[in-house]
Amino acid sequence: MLNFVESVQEAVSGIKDGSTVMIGGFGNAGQPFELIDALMDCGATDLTVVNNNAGQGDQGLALLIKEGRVRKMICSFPRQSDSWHFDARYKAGQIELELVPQGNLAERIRAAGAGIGGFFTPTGYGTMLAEGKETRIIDGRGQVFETPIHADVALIKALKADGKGNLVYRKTARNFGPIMAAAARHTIVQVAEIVPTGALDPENVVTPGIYVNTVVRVPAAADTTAGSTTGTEEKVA
Amino acid sequence: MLNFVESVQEAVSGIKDGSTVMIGGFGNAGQPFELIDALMDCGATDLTVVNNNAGQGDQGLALLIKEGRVRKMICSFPRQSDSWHFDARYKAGQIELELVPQGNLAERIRAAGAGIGGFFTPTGYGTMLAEGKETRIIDGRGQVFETPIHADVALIKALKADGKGNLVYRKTARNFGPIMAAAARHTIVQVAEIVPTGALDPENVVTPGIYVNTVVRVPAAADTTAGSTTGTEEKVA
Amino acid sequence: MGVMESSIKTSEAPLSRDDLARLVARDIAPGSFVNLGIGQPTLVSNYLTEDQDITLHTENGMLGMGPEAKDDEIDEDLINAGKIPVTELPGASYFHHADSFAMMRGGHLDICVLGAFQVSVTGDLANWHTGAPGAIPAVGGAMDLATGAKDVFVMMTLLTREGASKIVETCTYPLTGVGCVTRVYTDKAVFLTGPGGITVRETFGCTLEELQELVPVPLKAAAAA
Amino acid sequence: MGVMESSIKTSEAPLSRDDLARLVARDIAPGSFVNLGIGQPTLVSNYLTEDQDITLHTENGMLGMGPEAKDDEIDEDLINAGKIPVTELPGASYFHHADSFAMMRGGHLDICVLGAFQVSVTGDLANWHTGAPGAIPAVGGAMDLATGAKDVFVMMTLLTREGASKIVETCTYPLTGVGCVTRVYTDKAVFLTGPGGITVRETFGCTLEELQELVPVPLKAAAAA
Repeated sequence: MLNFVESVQEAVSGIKDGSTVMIGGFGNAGQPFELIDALMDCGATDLTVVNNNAGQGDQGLALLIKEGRVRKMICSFPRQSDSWHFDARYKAGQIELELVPQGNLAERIRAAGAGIGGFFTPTGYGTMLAEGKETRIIDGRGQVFETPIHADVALIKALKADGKGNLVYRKTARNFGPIMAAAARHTIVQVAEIVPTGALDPENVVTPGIYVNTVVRVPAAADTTAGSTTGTEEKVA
Repeated sequence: MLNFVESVQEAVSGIKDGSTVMIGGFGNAGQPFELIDALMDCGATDLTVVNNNAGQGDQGLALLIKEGRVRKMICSFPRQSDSWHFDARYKAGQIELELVPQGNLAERIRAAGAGIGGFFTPTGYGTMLAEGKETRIIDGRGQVFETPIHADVALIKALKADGKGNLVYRKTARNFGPIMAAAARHTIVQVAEIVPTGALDPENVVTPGIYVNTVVRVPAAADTTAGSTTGTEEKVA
Repeated sequence: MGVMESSIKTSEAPLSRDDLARLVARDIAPGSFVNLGIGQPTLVSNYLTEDQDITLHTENGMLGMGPEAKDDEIDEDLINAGKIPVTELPGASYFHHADSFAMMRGGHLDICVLGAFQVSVTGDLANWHTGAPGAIPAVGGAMDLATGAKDVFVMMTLLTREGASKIVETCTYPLTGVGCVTRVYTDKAVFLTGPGGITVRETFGCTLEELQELVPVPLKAAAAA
Repeated sequence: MGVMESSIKTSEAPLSRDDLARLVARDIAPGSFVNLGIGQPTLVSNYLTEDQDITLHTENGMLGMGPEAKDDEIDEDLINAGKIPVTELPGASYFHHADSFAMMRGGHLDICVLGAFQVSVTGDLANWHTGAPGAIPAVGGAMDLATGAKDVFVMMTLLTREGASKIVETCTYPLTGVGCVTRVYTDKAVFLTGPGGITVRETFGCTLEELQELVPVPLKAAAAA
């Protein structure tokens, strides 16, 4: 069921200890900062987090890791110049890391949403990231068996939602949003704007409302992430 | 390489005997009728055709089958009230049929475009359509191993192309177009309209031009398939 | 069991196709995402109310399908899985075939309603192929719907024209899916399938004992909700 | 071989990073779809000409990427895989991560240009991880690009700071992909990999014999095109 809530606190209030949480975003684009902050405040711990990275600087996911709330990271690119909180926890053996090539991460998330039990891919074949995994030669190419990544909750950011929960995104902020929305049992979306049902062109909906459970409006901080020059067109309802 | 041609005859002229040809469309929606007629006229034979159906009435794919040009059909729903040409060839043992559940058809086509070597799906498990196929139990569910369907050529129909070959579709005519475009080595598209590069909003492109090789304009017969009330929005370039 | 059986008889006569469609419609929870199969299940859409706010999916690539198109609403680019021209409701969305079937196969539809030749005591479904020699098979999206939806409702007459029960111990027709059916709506009764076998939620125009005489698998009344 | 080697020496000095980027850019066929990796490969974009009509892909979800954004062009929703603000060209398109990587993994990109720690004589690539004890690994899209693109070009200095050849018999660093590299552009030479081993297309500031002294795998001059 779809519901619209008034605050990010309310949006994340159902997240339980031990949950697997997907968090959208690549760089700052599409990162649901306010939802991550609310997850920080709500106290849920022992989390498995799925994100492309493992937190940067002293904010968002990095803080969750610093505070010891993340048991395991599933990601493709944890090490960055400012990933010091992850680095410290990792070197201390206090956080588990499942390192996944970025395309396998995306395809495994997509597989979860699409009901695929597993798939073979050439990516990673013959590398240490395929160690211990089933492999086979298909059409002359070595391939690795990869399994879906499901989640209890997804936290994502979109540009607009309509009354049915249909979503559109903005530029490269789309990134993991659509596939995480489909892979999680409960998808929580922060949007810059909520528009009336009928205001999004059905041809241009990127995430159909069937994949959305909770919507909360978080106005953009400035004019940088939303505004009159958005790339999505609207019909008058 | 992308090229724009003046006629459907020119568009299909490179299709060789023995090719695997994907043909888009579900019902009349999205069927590239003019491209199929041109394929009929160009004489290519011994074809393997991938389509949801196996021809209807006395037109298009049905005529190709009638004339004995199709060696094998890969489809989900061959039998219809007016599929008499397929029925006759099939009963005479003159055409091979690979019957595929519709979702497996779509996912196998998608897998080809996405470089997936094969996948497990619960669809078809325990049925005669899984006979002879590898199966395994994943997370307690029986699943069947399915392989990608590649093609030499795809014939599809879209609403508009821009100068880069980016495509938008119209309503349920979208159906197989995007996934066939990605699965074929050479994708031929008939569009109602060619618009300047920059006239399609980058947020709303459905098939990026990377998947398109040949574009031919075939004006819509009447106002039923294109016109001023289309569902796709345009920016002024 | 006498008391139980009278308590589950909710009409004096077997249900018409329309009455059955109305019953199925009533049983669909508000806000559900639903796929209605071709044929008898399509009737259900006539009885969904606006209050229910049901979103209909059609597997050729659309959510938010409206009623059948009439006259100048007809648009050959807007059809349902049965290739019938339909309409679009506010809040609709279009997507390609792989995305549409991913939606079905990924378990996102709450309910699909399908016709059937046979349903077994363990919820196996046979609805795509008679298996007759020489018959040309055609499967479409039946197997994807049967294995993908959270709940699979079957709508059918209980008996064949020859009077044989379509609820069977083991399907003799080729299977569509294994153990996938959760409810069976028929003109004579509503059956629930589950780990404990088949239970009867209500009967129409017959008692549970009369129903048992028609059906070759053990029936019991469902526990009251 | 004396004649061959002088014929492939095309500059008197080793190439600068910019000269090398210019050379790679010149070698990209018109109309190609290209992904430029983070670091040195990014320089290539400075030398692509409008006539070439190259479309750049960035794996976070875009085709038709334009130059780095400056000043008021900067938009935090429009970045490349290196998280640098970029711009959008006419004819661009956006897509989600699974669609973007499907494009890479499905063999649709004509060329990707990557940096490397090592390339082996059979075209194995090592570019993601030093394998040093305690190093935190990070792979990103490197393996997808290496196995997915039709042609994988490597751009690197031929020698490490310590003077060791990065073209090796067998990679000692953890692999990114097996047998995937088709060309290696270095400051001292352009190498082509193939079933017959490594051939040298041209040298910069050294003869083939001088090059051979630096590289521990057998080199021969490529047949003239």
